Amino acid sequence: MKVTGARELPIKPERAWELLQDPAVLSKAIPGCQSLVRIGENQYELKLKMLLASLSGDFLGKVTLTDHEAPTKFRMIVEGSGKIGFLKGEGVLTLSSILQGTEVAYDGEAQIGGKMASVGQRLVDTTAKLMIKRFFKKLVKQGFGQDPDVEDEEETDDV
Amino acid sequence: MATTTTPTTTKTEKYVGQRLRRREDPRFITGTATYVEDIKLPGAYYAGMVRSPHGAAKIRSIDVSKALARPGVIAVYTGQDTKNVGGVICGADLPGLRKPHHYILAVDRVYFPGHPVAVVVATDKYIAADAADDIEVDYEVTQAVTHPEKALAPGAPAVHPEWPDNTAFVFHQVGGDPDKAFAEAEVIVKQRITSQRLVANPMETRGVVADWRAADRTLHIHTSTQIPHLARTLLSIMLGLEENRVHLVAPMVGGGFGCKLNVYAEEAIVAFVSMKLNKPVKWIETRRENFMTTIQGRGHVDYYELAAKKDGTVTGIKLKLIQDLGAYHQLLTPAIPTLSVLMMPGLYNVRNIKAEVVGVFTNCVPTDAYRGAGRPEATHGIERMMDILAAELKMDPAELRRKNFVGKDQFPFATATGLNYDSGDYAATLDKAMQISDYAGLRKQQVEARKQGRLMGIGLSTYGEICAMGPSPATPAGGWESATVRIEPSGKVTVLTGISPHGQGEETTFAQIAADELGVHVDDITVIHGDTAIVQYGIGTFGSRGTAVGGTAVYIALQDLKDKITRWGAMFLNSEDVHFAGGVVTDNKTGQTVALGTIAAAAYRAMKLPPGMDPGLMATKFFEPSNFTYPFGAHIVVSEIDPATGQIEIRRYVAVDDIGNILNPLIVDGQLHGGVAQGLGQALWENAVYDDNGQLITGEFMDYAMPKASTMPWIESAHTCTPSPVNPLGVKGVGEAGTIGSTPAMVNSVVDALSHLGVRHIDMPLTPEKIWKLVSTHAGSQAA
Amino acid sequence: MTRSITVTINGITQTHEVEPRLLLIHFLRETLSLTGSHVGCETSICGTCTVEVNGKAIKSCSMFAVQANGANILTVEGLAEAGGKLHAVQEAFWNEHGLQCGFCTPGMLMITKQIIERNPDPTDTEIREGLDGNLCRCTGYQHIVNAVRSAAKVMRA
Amino acid sequence: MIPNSFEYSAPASLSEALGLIAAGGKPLGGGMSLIPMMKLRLAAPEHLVDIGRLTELSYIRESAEGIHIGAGCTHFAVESSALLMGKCPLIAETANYIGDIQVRNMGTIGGSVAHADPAADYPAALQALEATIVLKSAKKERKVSAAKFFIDTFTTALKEDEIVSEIIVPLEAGLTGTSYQKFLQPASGFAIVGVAARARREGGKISLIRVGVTGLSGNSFRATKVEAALLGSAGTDAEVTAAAAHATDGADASSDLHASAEYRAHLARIYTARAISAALSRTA
Repeated sequence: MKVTGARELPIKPERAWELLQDPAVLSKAIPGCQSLVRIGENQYELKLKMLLASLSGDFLGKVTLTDHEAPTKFRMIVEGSGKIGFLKGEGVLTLSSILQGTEVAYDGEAQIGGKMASVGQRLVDTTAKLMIKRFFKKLVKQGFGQDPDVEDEEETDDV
Repeated sequence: MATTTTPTTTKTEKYVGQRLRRREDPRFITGTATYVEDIKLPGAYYAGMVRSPHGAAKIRSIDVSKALARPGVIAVYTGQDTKNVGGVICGADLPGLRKPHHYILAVDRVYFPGHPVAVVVATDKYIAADAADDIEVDYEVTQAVTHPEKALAPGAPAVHPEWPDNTAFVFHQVGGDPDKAFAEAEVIVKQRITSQRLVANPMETRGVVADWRAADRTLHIHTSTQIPHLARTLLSIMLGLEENRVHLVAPMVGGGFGCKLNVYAEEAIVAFVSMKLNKPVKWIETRRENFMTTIQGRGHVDYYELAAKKDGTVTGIKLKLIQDLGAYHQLLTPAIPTLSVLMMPGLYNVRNIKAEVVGVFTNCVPTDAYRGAGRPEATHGIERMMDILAAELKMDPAELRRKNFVGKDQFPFATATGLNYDSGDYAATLDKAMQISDYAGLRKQQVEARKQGRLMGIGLSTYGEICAMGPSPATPAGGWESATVRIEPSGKVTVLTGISPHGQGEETTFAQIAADELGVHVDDITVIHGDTAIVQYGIGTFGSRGTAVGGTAVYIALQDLKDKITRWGAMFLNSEDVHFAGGVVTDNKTGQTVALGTIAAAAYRAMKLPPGMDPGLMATKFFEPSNFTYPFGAHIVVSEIDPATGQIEIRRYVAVDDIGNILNPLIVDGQLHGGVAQGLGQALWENAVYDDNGQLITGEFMDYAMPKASTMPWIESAHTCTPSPVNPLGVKGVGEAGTIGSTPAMVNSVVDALSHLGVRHIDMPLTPEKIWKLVSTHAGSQAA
Repeated sequence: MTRSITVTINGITQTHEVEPRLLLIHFLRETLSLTGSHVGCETSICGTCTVEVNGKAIKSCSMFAVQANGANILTVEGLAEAGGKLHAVQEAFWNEHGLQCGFCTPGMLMITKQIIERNPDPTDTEIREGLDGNLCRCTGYQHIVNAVRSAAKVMRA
Repeated sequence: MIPNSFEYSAPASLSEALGLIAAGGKPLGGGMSLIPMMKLRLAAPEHLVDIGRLTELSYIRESAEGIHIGAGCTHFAVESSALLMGKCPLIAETANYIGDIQVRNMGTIGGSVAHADPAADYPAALQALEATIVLKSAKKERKVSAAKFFIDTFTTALKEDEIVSEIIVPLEAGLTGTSYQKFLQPASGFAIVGVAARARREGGKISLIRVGVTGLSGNSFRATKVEAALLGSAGTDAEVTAAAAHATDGADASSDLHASAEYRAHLARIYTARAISAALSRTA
């Protein structure tokens, strides 16, 4: 499935690039990431616990950053497999400077397989979009030195 | 001589032809029918399969240690343990056919998603499920290929590395002089027509209970199958057992539709486990497993060409048929598309045909017989092409068909594909369907509707089919059928049939036949099937053969028996001038009678025997049909499309079917309705979709749309009757008719609704989105 | 860890120890050997497992046995009267040939009873919508619709 | 087919339940979303707290504030409630579109709302009704508007220790007309799109218009641009169609096997128009 889109980040492109290359930052930005351990040049072993409402699954896989054209373009590959199936997301991220900070455009493919694929078709698209949203949100928070795991106290209380 | 017995009820009214409610139903409506999953054997273990999540991968290693450590787990076996068990058997053959060895558990590679790689055995199914999750398989994933045309493209991944072109066979058939027909054609129309993969989806999935009794060296198997005897033969070969030491039972079977006309790896795996452990073992397929690992139907990409004269006379048909076989051959896989070729001309007198069938391996579960098996695809092809030709010639599609029909005085009719159509009056069914639907009135309505901007379609199919499978030379495992009729000492009657009904109602229809022939009450007849230890060898239920072949076997066994009864009666009445009717033998001169019950008692008591007669009253007959039968019909679908959404509404469904004589109209209606539902399912909703990475993405009822009560139209059903000369019952078979006739009628209706916009063809399923896109892109291009 | 549950099934009250994860359908089929209700899928679509819990038709594959603690359950085995007299819905399915392979039938009977109890004179459209939680692969539903209509008529009388 | 093992509690009271949930238990309502996921082992909660049995959560009653629907009410209870049919028919009509009889007999409004499936039916109605969702934890109770409750795919304002305890829908004056229109996914019966509309006309002009959309994207939403376009208009077919074109403004339409993003968006516009027209036809 195609995954394309763009997000505006309120940080400068150099900073965004830095954050996107930093495994410590990535480990806190990738939704559900339990650990990210370097296994080679720009390659990390990924332990993921995906949690989405009642759905949960542990995945073991890797994150690869490649085809760097610093500081504007690189390819990110996230793959993992577990009991509920396997997933792979691969895409090129292009950073450009805009008035508000940085625009990160992404263009890639997401695949799922195994049990998730045969029962969760209708949710792949919305879930992928949700994960991307969460990823950038957590990335930006780190750019501002905030704890990405602390949820915003959104004004949801009407009383 | 003993003459005092309980008199058997006699009856003169005919049962055949009556809408008799089914005699087998009480067990189903009270929840007491026994299906495989209902069989509980003391001490039985439960097996669970570990399956590949990948379409194509090498197996690097399998770690079973965690599963074995789990309390309640008895054993785990992998492909290394079972590799000496015989492979899954393909019964079909074609010249040059490539047959991959189909291990019952994958050994070093997996070839389709769901491919079993290990079996866990536990004390109950909950533990088996836990243990299956414990098993770690390390795969090296390779690129899968799931579409047959992509598999044929140069550089495509090889499903079986030994055959890089992914081609299992190429089959040619030519009749007449097609090249000349096309060279001389005044009109040629061409179309690529696909027939998507479908999942048979009987409501009962597959299941096996195997019980190896070491002391008796006998394997007892209950399995959900349409072919108990063939399954026993094939399993005994796979397991290396003597056939007479395998006792196989098809208990109540919750639907088959062709997908249980097979012998699967799991049946052998479960038997293997039982033999290893000396314990009964049960395995019940989940729906998810059923989607992934039970054979699927259809899977065609067809390239059609029709040659015709300007007056509409069709002179030639060319077909290139690309069959998606899946990763292996199941029992009949490669034979199915050859049935499509036989069916190519449909009901039309076309003398020149040319077909090329390419069987292609893909990383999908094998295709095989699914309701209609090859014939729905062919019928869809020719019926679509007739509409395309009609549009090209600006002829009414009904007129074009009528012009090309084989005439009713041309039977028996030898087709260009080598068949010999038995009997028919094709124009009569079309006339009747047109009359019931008020075809002329509908066409007027359509003109009005178009003026209002509404999209109304009238679609018809005049279909034919090849049924009553079939003469043995044309059927891979033999096409005869067997029956034993036994009159018990009490005069009650037991019928043992070699077919294996699983919803078709032969416990009723065969009792109707027997009751009429013997002149006894239908409740005096018991029909038994499915148990290889009780019933003589038989072939099974598929290919619309149950009544036409199996029923005929019963009928001829009854004739044999009637002869014996008459001879007994003659002895009793001390007369040679006697006849048997209405349950009694009557002396034609004196009018004296002797009842069947009296004769039966005497036949077993055997104080005195008629000359040359053995004791007992039983006959076993094997019926070998001389030909297939060829039912046909005309279906008309009136549809209306919501131009804003592409949603299709079926306004009317008219089906006129000629299936020869009808034994029980109630049961026949039910068969037709069910067939139509499956045919509409293909036309409108059902689709087994594999993505390019080898994943089946419509793997549950959540995404694979089945016909539902609210989506099915009311079916207006009627008949014409041209009895088949092939069997003495004059029946043709009804199991597949509805499925074959309905699909093209539905598609033709929707294409017709859009034809004024220039739409000529739409591939199935006709999803609202597809229709909406066509309406949006063709809007404003209104032709007429 | 098992839990003790007490249920009344087809009029008989009984207590059993069950694992919390035991599905009601397996409790009925395996523990109680009431094998009339079937399993046809795992996604709550097919309805072959339909039984009544406290007068409501539910899919017993999508309920844990522990959730039924204290409940009154009716399965297909409890439809006919003790003397064997069939329920109107059973008779109707038999008369109208509302079944072929019979696998979906127990669920169909239970939902039919519910449809008619809630709407004694349903239209064909209401019948069809009422049946949408139950799949049948054999009949094309037409004879089932006839059966529901005919059972409703008998039950109204 | 077989779920993983878990611990099960059947608390006797809501406060006991909230205590167990605060300690990490996962609430189980009717189970219509959760149990199928557990059977496929896509979900494996360790501790289920059965709140489906609590009569405390099963009520439909009227107050000055609106109609209070206890979270434990089944969809059947909602669709067949005389009170709702009389004074808030939109929610009853919407409930009738959910799943099938068996699912409606078992599934609860609280469970469905908390689950926040992007294709669920209720959210469209709750958005159009400007309903209030009452959330309860062992510590406190708070109220959140539907607009703020539904955040994204399976993501809501619920905190880990909270449950949905009640839905409050408005008492509709007799002048209001409502309608829910749904385009069904043919296999699962989920909404490909579902649109709920609520309208009032006074002096020939639309004086109130609310439109809730579900299925189109990752979360339900109120189509405020459509509302703004129609407010004060006469609500002619042409006006409705023109306004409905804004139903997809700003929405990131989802795509799946059953409907591409383009088609889904198109359906959302068509169904928005249909829902509004139907609602208008029901205004006094």
